[in-house]
Amino acid sequence: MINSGDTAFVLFSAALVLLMTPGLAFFYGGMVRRKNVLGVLMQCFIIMCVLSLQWVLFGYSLAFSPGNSFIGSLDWIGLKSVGLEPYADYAATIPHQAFMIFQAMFAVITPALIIGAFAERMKFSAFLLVTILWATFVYDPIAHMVWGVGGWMRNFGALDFAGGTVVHINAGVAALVSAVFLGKRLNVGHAVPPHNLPFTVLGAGLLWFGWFGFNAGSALGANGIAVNAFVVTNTAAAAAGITWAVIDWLKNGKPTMFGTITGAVAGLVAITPAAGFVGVIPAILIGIGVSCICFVMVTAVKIKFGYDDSLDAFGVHGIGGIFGALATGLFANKLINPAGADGLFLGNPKLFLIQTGAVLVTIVYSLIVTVTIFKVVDFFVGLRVEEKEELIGLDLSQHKEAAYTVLE
Amino acid sequence: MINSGDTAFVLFSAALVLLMTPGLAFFYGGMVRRKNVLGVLMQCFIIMCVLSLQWVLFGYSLAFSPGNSFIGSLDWIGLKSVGLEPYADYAATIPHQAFMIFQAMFAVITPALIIGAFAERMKFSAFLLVTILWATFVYDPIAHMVWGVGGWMRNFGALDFAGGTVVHINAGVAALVSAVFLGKRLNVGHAVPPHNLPFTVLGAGLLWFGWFGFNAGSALGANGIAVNAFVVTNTAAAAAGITWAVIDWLKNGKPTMFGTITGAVAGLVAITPAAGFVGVIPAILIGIGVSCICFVMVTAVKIKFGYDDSLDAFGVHGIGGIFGALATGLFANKLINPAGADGLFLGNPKLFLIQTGAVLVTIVYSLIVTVTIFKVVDFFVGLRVEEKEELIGLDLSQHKEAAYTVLE
Amino acid sequence: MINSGDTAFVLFSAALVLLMTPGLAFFYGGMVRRKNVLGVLMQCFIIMCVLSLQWVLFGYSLAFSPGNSFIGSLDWIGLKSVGLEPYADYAATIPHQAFMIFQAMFAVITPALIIGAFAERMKFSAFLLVTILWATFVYDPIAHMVWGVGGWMRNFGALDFAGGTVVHINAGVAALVSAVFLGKRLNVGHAVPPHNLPFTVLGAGLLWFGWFGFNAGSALGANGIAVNAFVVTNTAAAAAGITWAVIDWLKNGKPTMFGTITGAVAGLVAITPAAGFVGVIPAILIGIGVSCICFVMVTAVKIKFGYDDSLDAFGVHGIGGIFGALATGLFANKLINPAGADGLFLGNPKLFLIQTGAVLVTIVYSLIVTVTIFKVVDFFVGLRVEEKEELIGLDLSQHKEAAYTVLE
Amino acid sequence: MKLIIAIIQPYKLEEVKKELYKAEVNLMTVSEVLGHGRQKGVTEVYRGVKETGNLLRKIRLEIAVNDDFVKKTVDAIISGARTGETGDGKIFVLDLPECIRIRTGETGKEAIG
Amino acid sequence: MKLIIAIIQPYKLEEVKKELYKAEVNLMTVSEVLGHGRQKGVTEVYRGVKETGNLLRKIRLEIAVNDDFVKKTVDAIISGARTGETGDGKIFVLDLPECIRIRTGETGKEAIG
Amino acid sequence: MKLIIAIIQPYKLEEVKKELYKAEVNLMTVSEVLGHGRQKGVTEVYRGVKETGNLLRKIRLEIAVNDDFVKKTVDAIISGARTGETGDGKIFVLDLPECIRIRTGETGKEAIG
Ligand SMILES: Nc1ncnc2c1ncn2[C@@H]1O[C@H](COP(=O)(O)OP(=O)(O)O)[C@@H](O)[C@H]1O
Ligand SMILES: Nc1ncnc2c1ncn2[C@@H]1O[C@H](COP(=O)(O)OP(=O)(O)O)[C@@H](O)[C@H]1O
Ligand SMILES: Nc1ncnc2c1ncn2[C@@H]1O[C@H](COP(=O)(O)OP(=O)(O)O)[C@@H](O)[C@H]1O
Repeated sequence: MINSGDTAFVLFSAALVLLMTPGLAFFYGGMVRRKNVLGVLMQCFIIMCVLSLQWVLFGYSLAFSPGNSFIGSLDWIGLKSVGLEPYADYAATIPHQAFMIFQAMFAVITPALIIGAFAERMKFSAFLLVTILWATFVYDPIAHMVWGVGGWMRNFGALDFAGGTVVHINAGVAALVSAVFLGKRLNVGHAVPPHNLPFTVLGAGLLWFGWFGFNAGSALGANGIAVNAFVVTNTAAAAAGITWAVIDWLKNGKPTMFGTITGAVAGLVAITPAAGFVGVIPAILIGIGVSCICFVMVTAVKIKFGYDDSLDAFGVHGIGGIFGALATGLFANKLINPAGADGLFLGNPKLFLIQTGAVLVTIVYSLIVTVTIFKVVDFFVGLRVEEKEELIGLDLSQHKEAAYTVLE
Repeated sequence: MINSGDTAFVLFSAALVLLMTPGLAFFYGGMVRRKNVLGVLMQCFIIMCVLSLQWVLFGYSLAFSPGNSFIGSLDWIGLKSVGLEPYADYAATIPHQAFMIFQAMFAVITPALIIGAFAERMKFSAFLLVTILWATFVYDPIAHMVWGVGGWMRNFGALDFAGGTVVHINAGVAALVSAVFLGKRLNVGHAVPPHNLPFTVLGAGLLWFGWFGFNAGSALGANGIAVNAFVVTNTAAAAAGITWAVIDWLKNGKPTMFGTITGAVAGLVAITPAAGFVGVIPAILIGIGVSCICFVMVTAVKIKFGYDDSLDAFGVHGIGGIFGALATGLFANKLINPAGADGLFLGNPKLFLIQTGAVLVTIVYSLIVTVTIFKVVDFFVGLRVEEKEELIGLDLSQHKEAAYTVLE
Repeated sequence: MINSGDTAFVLFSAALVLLMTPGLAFFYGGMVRRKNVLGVLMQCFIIMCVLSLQWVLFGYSLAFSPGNSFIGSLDWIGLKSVGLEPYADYAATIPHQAFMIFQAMFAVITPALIIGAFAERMKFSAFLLVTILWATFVYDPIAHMVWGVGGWMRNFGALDFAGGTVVHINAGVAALVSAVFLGKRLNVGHAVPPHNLPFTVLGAGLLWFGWFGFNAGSALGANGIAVNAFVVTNTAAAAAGITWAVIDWLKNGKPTMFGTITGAVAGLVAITPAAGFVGVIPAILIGIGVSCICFVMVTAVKIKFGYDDSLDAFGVHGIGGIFGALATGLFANKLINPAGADGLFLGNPKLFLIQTGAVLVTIVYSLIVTVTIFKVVDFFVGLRVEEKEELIGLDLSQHKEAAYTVLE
Repeated sequence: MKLIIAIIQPYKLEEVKKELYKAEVNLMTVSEVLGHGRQKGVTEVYRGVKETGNLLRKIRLEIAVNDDFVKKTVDAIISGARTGETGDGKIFVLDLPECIRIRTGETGKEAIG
Repeated sequence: MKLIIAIIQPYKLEEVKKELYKAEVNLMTVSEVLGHGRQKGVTEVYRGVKETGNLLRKIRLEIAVNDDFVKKTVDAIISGARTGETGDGKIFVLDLPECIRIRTGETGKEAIG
Repeated sequence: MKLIIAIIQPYKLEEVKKELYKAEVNLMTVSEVLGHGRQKGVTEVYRGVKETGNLLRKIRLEIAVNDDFVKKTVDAIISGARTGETGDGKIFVLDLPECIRIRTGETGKEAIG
């Protein structure tokens, strides 16, 4: 039976998650150099378009229609059989298409996250090909395995409330692959000052806001689990934001705006898989933990290994997602969500092992298929813009536009 | 009986539609030259204020109170009799004032759309007068004819789910009139580079987000029709965005950010009248079609005829609205919405004729009354700023403010 | 019994109120000089983090747990006993945590409002200390007295629908104290041109949008009161926006963008305590009145007395809040809300006296405790940055970051 | 050779450019500056408070020309920029002993045009 | 006549202007530039990583004066801009053979003030 | 002493700086300008309509040097900035009669470096 409260809830959650992609565009767009800002915005925006179509045409079918344990069937292409009645296996109180469109927004933002790693140097055509292939051969299958009816990780008992593995680890691993494949940007030292840090802050604000739709919406109804997810989402973001500020303060003498929002986003990432299974104290611990780890990743590990993850898509989303998925295995609590499981700290080491397994499988799968995709696209189109194009900037060289005028 | 889910849904939809006006302000504001950005923002913002008041004072009564078949009565001025009980002729499950405030947001954004046509050169006082007169003598009657109890187009069987005729054609025609009346801007060639394209992208993002409230909210309840409207809105925007990017790529060598968001907005416009009556495949076709047509309008027709529709309010909203209203006559499907009708492609040519009739009537009505209004205001106040004021820019000359400082 | 419509409504209202803090960050951030914009954004953002934690750890308990008539107990620290079942004394149809997180957003934005008064010159460490102490010793007790079970102002019959006293007067008084304590900024004349007025407009747009959550959400359910609050919120903002524009026009020759949004925000402030108790005509009067008074405050009184309330936190929020709280005593109407009371204009002078009493008590309490806090923090840490740091700007001196780059 | 620096009203840039093209002066470098001169600033209003900024937006042109082009250039600037009101700006003419075209390494007269 | 170009710390602009007014030098053109000098940049921190920018924000003043005003002007700039720390900036003095007021067409001494 | 003004392509700034450092020229002032030269602008496209801007972004360098550094400096700029395509820019060399270091009051040769 359709419940109007739940339907309103899921539709607005979908709207909020949609807004996260423009939010991400500004979060990332503010960070790059002025000559590349449209490059980033355009990649985010075109993903909104391309993936929205891919999803209704065949992506949703691949990910969610009952298929085998690895991938869905093609029975639902073009939304055939996906109507306005509930589909109880996913959500019994809202129209099936409401579930579908909520999931669409996840399919949109996940490849957009990867942009952070190859920003400022990737060819637009190559980017587009990679994105479509990646959505189809990485995102859709992983979504099916973790969330789809019959998916083996789902049956295996892995918990991923709102997309820690499917979204963040998945995208994070792809980000690392792309950074390695594309190589370093030209003329770039360790830190590239954001050309417009307020834009990045705006993006962070929109992400925080939208994340309520992402996590609470994943309860698929306006119920207690949704409320819990909402509360811990806010709490983890807050804890992680402060933590990064404090680390900055101790290590570099002052707390920074850029650090604080980086921390907050890391906290949002880490709580994502756990949001429906843990309470507020674990949320604080997860927030604190993820900022510490991500700080080390982006200030030390990245520099040590020398890959150029331009905007830390791997360092924040990949690592944050891994941390969150494992933390779910530690802190999950059946008192919060009877449909979940107890974690290690409640005496159930099995969940932690399952989570570790799910993380590893996702990493390995994403790694192998992403590498293949990059190899293929590199071979046929080439991944990187010409040196002169890169120096001039992607805005002019890839899109024949300038972001800002100089006079009046 | 008031349903809390539906009420929550309509209130948040109203909030989303309210946000579209600041969204539009940034969409338009980013496009103009730096010296005119406040001019645009101010016009959008003052419309939020003036029309919100006009609506509660008498606009809602003119548009929606039971009057004759052309216009409502004055029975509901000052919201007299418009209370917190449902008014079943409009929406049986939400307080009457919820319907009223949802509609208020439409009354606000419609005149704001017109701003795009006369941007960068209209006197603020003249603008204000035109706006108030236009809202009263064009918007309110058209809204009544199409949506009001007793309105003749409503009775005639014309379908306009969320405002294709009332909002977009209406505003688009007024836009064309204003562009012709005001004449060309000084020192302006074919393309004026946006002073801050990221602002325009931000605006487009907020518009896309808000449009869910606009279209899905028009179902006036969190039900299947709302879900359908939500899904096709997203789909049409996506299809239109890609289409424009592809045309740009083919014709001008590169896909552009500005083109992509223009396409997306055109798609949102075109799906508006159809959102409650068509499925996802027609939505894709509507998206593709509207981008093709609008591309031709803004790159060829406008230049050919030489009117200066500064930000393409007519070229995108007017044309997109006409296309969408006609497309509704082609694709409408009773399987989606039993309260609707079947379109030409489902064997019912009558609907297409009705839609064509409604479009023509709206165009003619809007044209005649808008021309009259412009003539009157021109006579009494003059429409255009002085040449020197225009060269200096509207920010300083009309508002004594500068948008940005140069030093610290 | 949990109602899904109400729960969806309150959760989204909470999300909207959360968004108000980034909105405020941009509203304020656009106003300051370019060298201080991150200073403002950072203060807003860190408050989102710190107060979110304070609230779940002990703030909510101090404010809302049943304690004595002045302050709550520590029974609910760490959200102990604050679960997913309704707590009927506050809201019978939503999970208790939903009420808690909705209130959390109020606790976040209130201290953020104060930032406007000491912007551009306060030490970050001192700011942080002041904020935490103020939230604990001013906000939490006042919230308890006005809204908490057993709170004496609540029992006394004072009406504060959505936070006129608790949020705006409270913060406004603290703002005045901080402006006086910190003294004037260096090298600053009467008016400091905003470095990025479009950012301020963006902030105003987000505030208006978020305020629907603030005021309508305070009905704690998707019901008639919520609809009424939504409608009058929009109306008062509109009336106040126009009023300021008109005053500007008459007094300074042109209506200004900055003035219009200042007015709109003043209107939103003033309607806050009244939103659940008055209808649309009083809302218009409140909007008109508050803009007149605030205009005088920021253009004459502030200059006369010579305190440097940088961004008019006191002049708009403090004065607007006082005006709104008193206006509630004038216009409140039991026909709108039977749980309220009739005001002076409906023949009940008692309510006006009660409101006046509540205002005075809030002012006195906030004044005394805020002064104490500033004295203590000044003694231990010092409030103001060094002269050279102030001249260089807070971005570089307090956060080692620049908001914008100059080249590419 | 001379280096001509002109400070003009921003809204006169288009006209000055037109006049310069007419005079066959096509090469120039333009930047945005703030000027403090005799012109009283426009009164701006921020939150109801008037502010008379004393640094006003101006455009700065830098044009290197051969000696026989100096007069033409100056006249073109004047005829494009003059309104007769204070704030129209100034033209400064400096000696330019050497000029080099980076692309070719040409110097002097050849390089300038 | 001379054209005086001064590069100063941005946060010293107000004081320099004050000193110049005292010296009765009221006309000037100001712009924002980036300077590379002996001054070591402030260390900025982005996402926890330190960055020592080597181009620092500076203000550039351009002031055309009659010969008898040169010393006054230079002294005024120095007394407004000096902190004694590296980064205080430089003053360059160029010969200015000609100066024209666009509004009136006046040249030379009359035009400059 | 000479004041060297160079207009270069923005994307060549890094290389020019490198070459200047090699030539031991470390002090300079940089700003963003728009240039109108022989170079045809990139064609930009806005809403499907092509626009060939005629004012292109350039970087302006201002470097004061002692006479014996002039050649070195010019050569360094050329070797960093040259691509051989139009738009590479120009170098202007002006006489610089006087230079003062604000911090110390030093003048002339001492002040410049
Ligand atoms: N002596 C000067 N040195 C530098 N710049 C000057 C000088 N005189 C004028 N300017 C520039 O020219 C602009 C216009 O000067 P102003 O005195 O306002 O107008 P007018 O030349 O018409 O009297 C000023 O804003 C300033 O930028
Ligand atoms: N030789 C020069 N040519 C051009 N600009 C210079 C030169 N020397 C200094 N500057 C400018 O002056 C600024 C201050 O110089 P710096 O060496 O840091 O300080 P100081 O003059 O106190 O030693 C530099 O950032 C640069 O903009
Ligand atoms: N005579 C000139 N006066 C001032 N600026 C000039 C002059 N000639 C060239 N420039 C500047 O140099 C830039 C490059 O010049 P351009 O003619 O495009 O290239 P090239 O020098 O390679 O032929 C121009 O954009 C302009 O900023």
